Amino acid sequence: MEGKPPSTGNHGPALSLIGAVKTFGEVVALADGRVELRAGEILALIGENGAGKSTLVKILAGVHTPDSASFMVAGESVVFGSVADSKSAGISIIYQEPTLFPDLTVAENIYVGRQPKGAFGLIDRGRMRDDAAALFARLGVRIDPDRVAEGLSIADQQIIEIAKAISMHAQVLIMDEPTAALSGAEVDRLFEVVRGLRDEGAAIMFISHRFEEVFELCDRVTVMRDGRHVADHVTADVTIEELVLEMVGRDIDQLFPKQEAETGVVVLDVEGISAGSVFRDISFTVRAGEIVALAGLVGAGRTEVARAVFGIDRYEAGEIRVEGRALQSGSPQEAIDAGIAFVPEDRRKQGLVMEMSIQHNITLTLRDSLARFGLIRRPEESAAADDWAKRLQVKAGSMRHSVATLSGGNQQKVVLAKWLATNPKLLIVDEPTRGIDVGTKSEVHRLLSDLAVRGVAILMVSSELPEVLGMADRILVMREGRLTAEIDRVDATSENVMRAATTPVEVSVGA
Amino acid sequence: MSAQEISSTDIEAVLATGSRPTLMTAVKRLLTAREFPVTAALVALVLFTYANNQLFLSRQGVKDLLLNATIVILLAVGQSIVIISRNVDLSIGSILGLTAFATGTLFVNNPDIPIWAVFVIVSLFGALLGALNGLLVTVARVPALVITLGTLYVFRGFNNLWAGPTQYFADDRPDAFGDLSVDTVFGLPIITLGALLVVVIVAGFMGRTRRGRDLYAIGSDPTAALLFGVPVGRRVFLAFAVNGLLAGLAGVLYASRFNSVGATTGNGIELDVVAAAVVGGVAIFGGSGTVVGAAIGAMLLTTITSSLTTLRVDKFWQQAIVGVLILAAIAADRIVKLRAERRLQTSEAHHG
Amino acid sequence: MKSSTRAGEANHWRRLTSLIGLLAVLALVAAACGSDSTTAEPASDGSAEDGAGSGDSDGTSDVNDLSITYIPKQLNNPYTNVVLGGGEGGAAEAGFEGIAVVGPLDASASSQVSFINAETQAGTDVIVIAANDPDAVGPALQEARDGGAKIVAFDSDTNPDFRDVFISQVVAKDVALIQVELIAEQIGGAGQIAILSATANATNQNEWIKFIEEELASNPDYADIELVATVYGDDDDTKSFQEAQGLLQAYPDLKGIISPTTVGIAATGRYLSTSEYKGQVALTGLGLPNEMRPFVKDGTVTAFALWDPAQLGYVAAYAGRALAAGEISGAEGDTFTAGELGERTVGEGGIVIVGPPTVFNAGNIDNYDF
Amino acid sequence: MAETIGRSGQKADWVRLALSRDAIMIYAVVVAVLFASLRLERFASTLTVGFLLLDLIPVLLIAMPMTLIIITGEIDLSVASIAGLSSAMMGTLWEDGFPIWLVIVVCLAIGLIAGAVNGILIAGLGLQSLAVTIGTLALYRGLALVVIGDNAVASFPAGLTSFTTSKLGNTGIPTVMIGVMVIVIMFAVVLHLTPFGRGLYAIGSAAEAASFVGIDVARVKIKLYVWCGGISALTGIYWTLRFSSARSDNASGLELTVIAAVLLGGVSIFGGKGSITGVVAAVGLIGTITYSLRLERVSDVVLIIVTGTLLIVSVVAPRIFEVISGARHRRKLSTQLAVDRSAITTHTRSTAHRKEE
Repeated sequence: MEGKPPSTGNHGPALSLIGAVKTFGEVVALADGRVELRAGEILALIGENGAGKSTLVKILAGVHTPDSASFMVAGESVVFGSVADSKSAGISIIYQEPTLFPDLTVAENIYVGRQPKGAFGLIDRGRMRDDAAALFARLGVRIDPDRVAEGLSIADQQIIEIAKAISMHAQVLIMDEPTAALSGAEVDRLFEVVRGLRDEGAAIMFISHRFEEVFELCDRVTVMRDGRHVADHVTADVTIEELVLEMVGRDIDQLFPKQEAETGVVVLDVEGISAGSVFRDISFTVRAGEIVALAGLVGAGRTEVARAVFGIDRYEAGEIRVEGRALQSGSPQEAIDAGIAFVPEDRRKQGLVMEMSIQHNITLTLRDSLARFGLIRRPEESAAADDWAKRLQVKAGSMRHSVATLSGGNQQKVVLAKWLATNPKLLIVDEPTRGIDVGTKSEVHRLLSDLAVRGVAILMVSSELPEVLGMADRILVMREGRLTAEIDRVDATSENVMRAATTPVEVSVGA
Repeated sequence: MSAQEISSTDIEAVLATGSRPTLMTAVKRLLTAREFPVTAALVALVLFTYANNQLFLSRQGVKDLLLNATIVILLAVGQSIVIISRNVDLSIGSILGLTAFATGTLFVNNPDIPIWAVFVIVSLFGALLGALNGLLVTVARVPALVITLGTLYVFRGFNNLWAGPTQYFADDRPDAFGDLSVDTVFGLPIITLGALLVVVIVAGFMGRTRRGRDLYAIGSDPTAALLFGVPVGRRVFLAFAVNGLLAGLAGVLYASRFNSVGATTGNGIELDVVAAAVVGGVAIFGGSGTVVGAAIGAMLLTTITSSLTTLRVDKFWQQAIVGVLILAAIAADRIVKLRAERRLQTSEAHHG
Repeated sequence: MKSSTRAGEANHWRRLTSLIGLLAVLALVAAACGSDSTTAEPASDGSAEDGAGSGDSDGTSDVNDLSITYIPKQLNNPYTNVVLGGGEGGAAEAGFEGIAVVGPLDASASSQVSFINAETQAGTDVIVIAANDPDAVGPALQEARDGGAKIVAFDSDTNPDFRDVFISQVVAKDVALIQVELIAEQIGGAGQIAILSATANATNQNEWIKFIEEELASNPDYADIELVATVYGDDDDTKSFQEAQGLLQAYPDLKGIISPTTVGIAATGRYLSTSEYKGQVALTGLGLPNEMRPFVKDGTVTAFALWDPAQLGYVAAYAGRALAAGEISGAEGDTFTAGELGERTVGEGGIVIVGPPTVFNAGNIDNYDF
Repeated sequence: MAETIGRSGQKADWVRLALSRDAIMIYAVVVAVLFASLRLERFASTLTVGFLLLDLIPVLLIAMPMTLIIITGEIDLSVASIAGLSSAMMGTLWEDGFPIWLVIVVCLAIGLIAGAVNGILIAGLGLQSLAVTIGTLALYRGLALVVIGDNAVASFPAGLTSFTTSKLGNTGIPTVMIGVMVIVIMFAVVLHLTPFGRGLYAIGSAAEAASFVGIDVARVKIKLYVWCGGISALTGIYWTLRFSSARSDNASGLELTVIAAVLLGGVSIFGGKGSITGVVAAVGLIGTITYSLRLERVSDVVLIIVTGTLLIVSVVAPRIFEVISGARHRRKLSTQLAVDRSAITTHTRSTAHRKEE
């Protein structure tokens, strides 16, 4: 550990893990994990995808037992055989994807395995409910402790996860990308709560891909790369560029290499579509060579509009035309036939068939065109898959391996390959760089930009403001199911986008 | 389970005062409980049959209804524990057969054996068979449907091997044992009272103990349960073992109630038992439903047979009606769920 | 790159174990086959001995290595077991070299076919079968006959086209009459009665029921007896039990039940003896004395009937012997000697009657053990 | 990195093929047949071929659509009841004097309708297939009882019934086997070679991802259930003619046999995995074992124990080995890594980074 940074807490580390090794079969997930958390301090853990962060978190959580490690909690050497061991050591984890039980009530979700007991050792439901209500009151949120978790927004689910951590009086709180699915205001509220916990003496580890959050919230930062610990810094003493260099091990030339593209004819023409209370009266166009971003808070209806355009969801009123031809509502096949491609937000569930081979994933969109007399031509299929994998530089052992063996970034490339193979006129990308590493992120951005130059119309849904500002020719802002602003690239600032996303403004939206 | 029903004003009231839900919400809760449709169907069926034939609810009639339901209730309660944990046990009929025959064997080979000892030994035997299922499912981490389909065959094979053509009859067993399913207390047969006690205990276990709630958590989301530190393997194992135990108990009661036990006892009952749990509102993919619902479901399915006979409905229609009932139960459950979802969506949209 | 290849190998190893596992199971099967062929031998030894002991059957000395296989409706059924016990004894006495019993574990219509096929292939000389369905086994039996086998139906007949003789318990009408007689006696000659049968397709049951109905309709002595329902317990203990229950509830004035099947009568007996209907509702039919003894003793049942099931199997063995030896062809009027039971004659339609039914009651039931 | 794909990939393919689940099932069948032929004197005969295949046909037929359905992550327990219903209809209509071709057409139509009802309830209304088909299992069998009651109809045209058991020359192979093979090949082609089949795997492992590439998941599933209903009805017709007996309880209990065979054939109950080859081999294996035991007059008790054990072993054995070998690899690797690590700390950190994934 180079240059011991000044400690904000006044005693030894609350948790330290040194020399952690973890392998899965032949895959080395963690070769030298090292992390040190101190009470009253927030540590950021950053690294590309596949750097070993999640494995490290799972070791701290007791999900995985390291093959070897020196592991101390509160000054005592520990070995976790199970999640329960980790919990009883005062470690609480908030995972990237909230892990609530949809059928259980909110209160029970908070107290699973620790429900307060009453008479005869039976669970005291009343007390459990009251305790949960008290927790929410403390966090200043309104969630009914008695409702089932199914159907809660992601933000509410994160709040419940935090309430759970608080209720456990956790000495160590680890948050694995808690903000990935949150909107700005929700992030602010989360940070407030986290700072409060820190001030009460908790040791907190915060994992994020968003540098601005790291700098805003964290006291120190630990960088990992390829399963190894790379460096520790005090946040105030380091710059984004330095961190990126350490994470990637090489220079990233440009984060958002936006090229100027010539805009052509109107490819997508959306006219006054509505779907219940989800979105209302949405009209916009996307031209060839143009990147249009749909911005707004999570839950504003952006993804829903994108899904409706692609035919996944139905809409009631209005019309969607591609190159002047009207599309039928609710038919993805027709959208695909019309030349639309869709890279969905949830890669694992919507973008890929995880158990299928890389090859078959890529050719999934081509399955009909690769067939002759109704039968898929195998050699042509391999050729097409190899070609697209090469074009997008997918790094894989064998095209026949399951796509689950790839890193997040490479998986996203497979999704893109799959869709680009259809030679689309309009590419819809929903959170194209969520949860992928910095290196691949810039590759994806360059790719989108290239496509625009080649005349593809691109509709991008993104929660990352820098991405929106950096990539889009035009920004459409949504709020509560309505379009509230249309801002040109030259006029766009984070302020006016955020204002349109958060406050009701009288903006007339022209097509 | 019915929290969706509570309007936002109720939420605020609860939050503000921290008080228990009001009478109104309690009534709403009752009406939207998963057990409500099946209970209503049962009540309607019984009343309708009674209106047509008063004998249906005579002393003997009630006793018969209860006795018929008793064994299926025990099996359905056990099965629902397993289903709630997102598993299934198809070997239940074979376990029932083995344990019923074990009961007969015990009495024949040890005429002086105390009855309670038989209950204990055979229930433990059932638990052992259930534990074997649990072990295979949890240790080998393979789907319960495949494993228990396998043990369905294996257990049945061993039952045939063990029993051969031997059957034990009612008079091979002490009269006091047979009387358990004859004598009544306050008009309720003793074994039914026993089964009710089991339902209460298991309902308490599933609803009000941490282990029981863990099973719901596992069924709701097994991955989350693992991340949560719920000892998934141990809990699922427990579910199978308890299911086996209850099947063993049902086996003993079967021997008390029916005339003969032999190689074919319990064949083919597994799907009826799963059907009873499903009709009683236990979601086939785990996480929700209650054992009380399953018990009522079992009661409904056994009652419908008696009721159709009593009503002199052509017996050929009976099975078809049972089928329609099962379909209606799952469709009703789905509709309730869809409506609740829609309500949630709109309410969320309103709150922004 | 390397790692993935190695992971692949691990996968192969995993598959190799499946192979080993499968082979282990196959070995188990092999062991099962092996063990059985050894157990089959002592049985035929025994038969040879017995055949020598009872050397009084004169005409059969020229055919000495005949084989006989019994295919009952279902294995592991107590009634069947008594029948088969008689059959195996008879076959040994009649001098069969190879004696086997095979059959399904469930009594479904089609389940007997593959057993018949296997016997056809084994070149069994005599197949004795109690058909679950008179027609379903037909084509398979025909194939067996084409291969030279003699077919003896017993207990439950096949379609007459497919067998040489049928060894019937008794004259079907006698069985029906005796049951009507018993029930009339027990209910005092008037009132509602019902029938609880086995499966809806059972040939023998349906024939008896037909005769019972005819007798009730035609005999003026039974004018006051009304047959209100026929229900089917499928020869399943639980089902029969509940059908009995349903009958009593649906027909509150029911005076008596006839159950012409051993499973049905025992289940009904059990229900009656544990309910308030005990002593109120009469029960008779065809039952095994060992199963019915407690119900006769406790007063639930006054009297019931049955032939000696063992004789069915016994006579079937001798009939098979005579057919295989070419002594009889199954035509009406043929006669053969059925061991200690003496001479039997093939009646109309190739039916051989074994003997009159016995009525069992509290006075004589302890004299029987089957 | 990319250039290594081809060569090492090819070699791995060869090994993988030889040790694939399908291949293992085929070895097992070959071993079982060889063993039976050598050990049982009567096994190696054309009679065996005939009887064995006739017995296999119902399971083999229904296993085809069942494989596809299970690959999409669903299940159909009502198949045997549909077969029973079509058998019952066949008996009733024939007795009522309808021409046999019309009877067969109507029975097939009823199967298709029954399948469509399953499909609509499952894919249309989004109900769970396990629960729905337990319901229709009771319903269709119940309707069979309603249709034919306690009758058994046996008077089918002799030409037709003898055709179902007739053999091709003296090969012992049943004539109907030609039709069955056509159906099997059709299903194999559909599953393994067509875009539709590819879609089934996608639906089974990720239904949402499948719908995002334009697959109409509900329609595909309904289609499968309709096929399944049709094939089940066809099986019911075959059953009726082969045993020349139309009864309400025909083929009862067949559903579990079929599912056991499909699962033994390596189809994952969770969907997304499996092949027709494996399933056909599994049906063959069960059939061979069954028939061998019958020939040796071994009680069916042994048969059901063996069937159950096979099923369990086929899923548990690989898993147990996985655990053992996993532990061994881990031990080996961690010692190796410990050496690596000490080497690396003396090195600079800017070692060229390797991506393990």
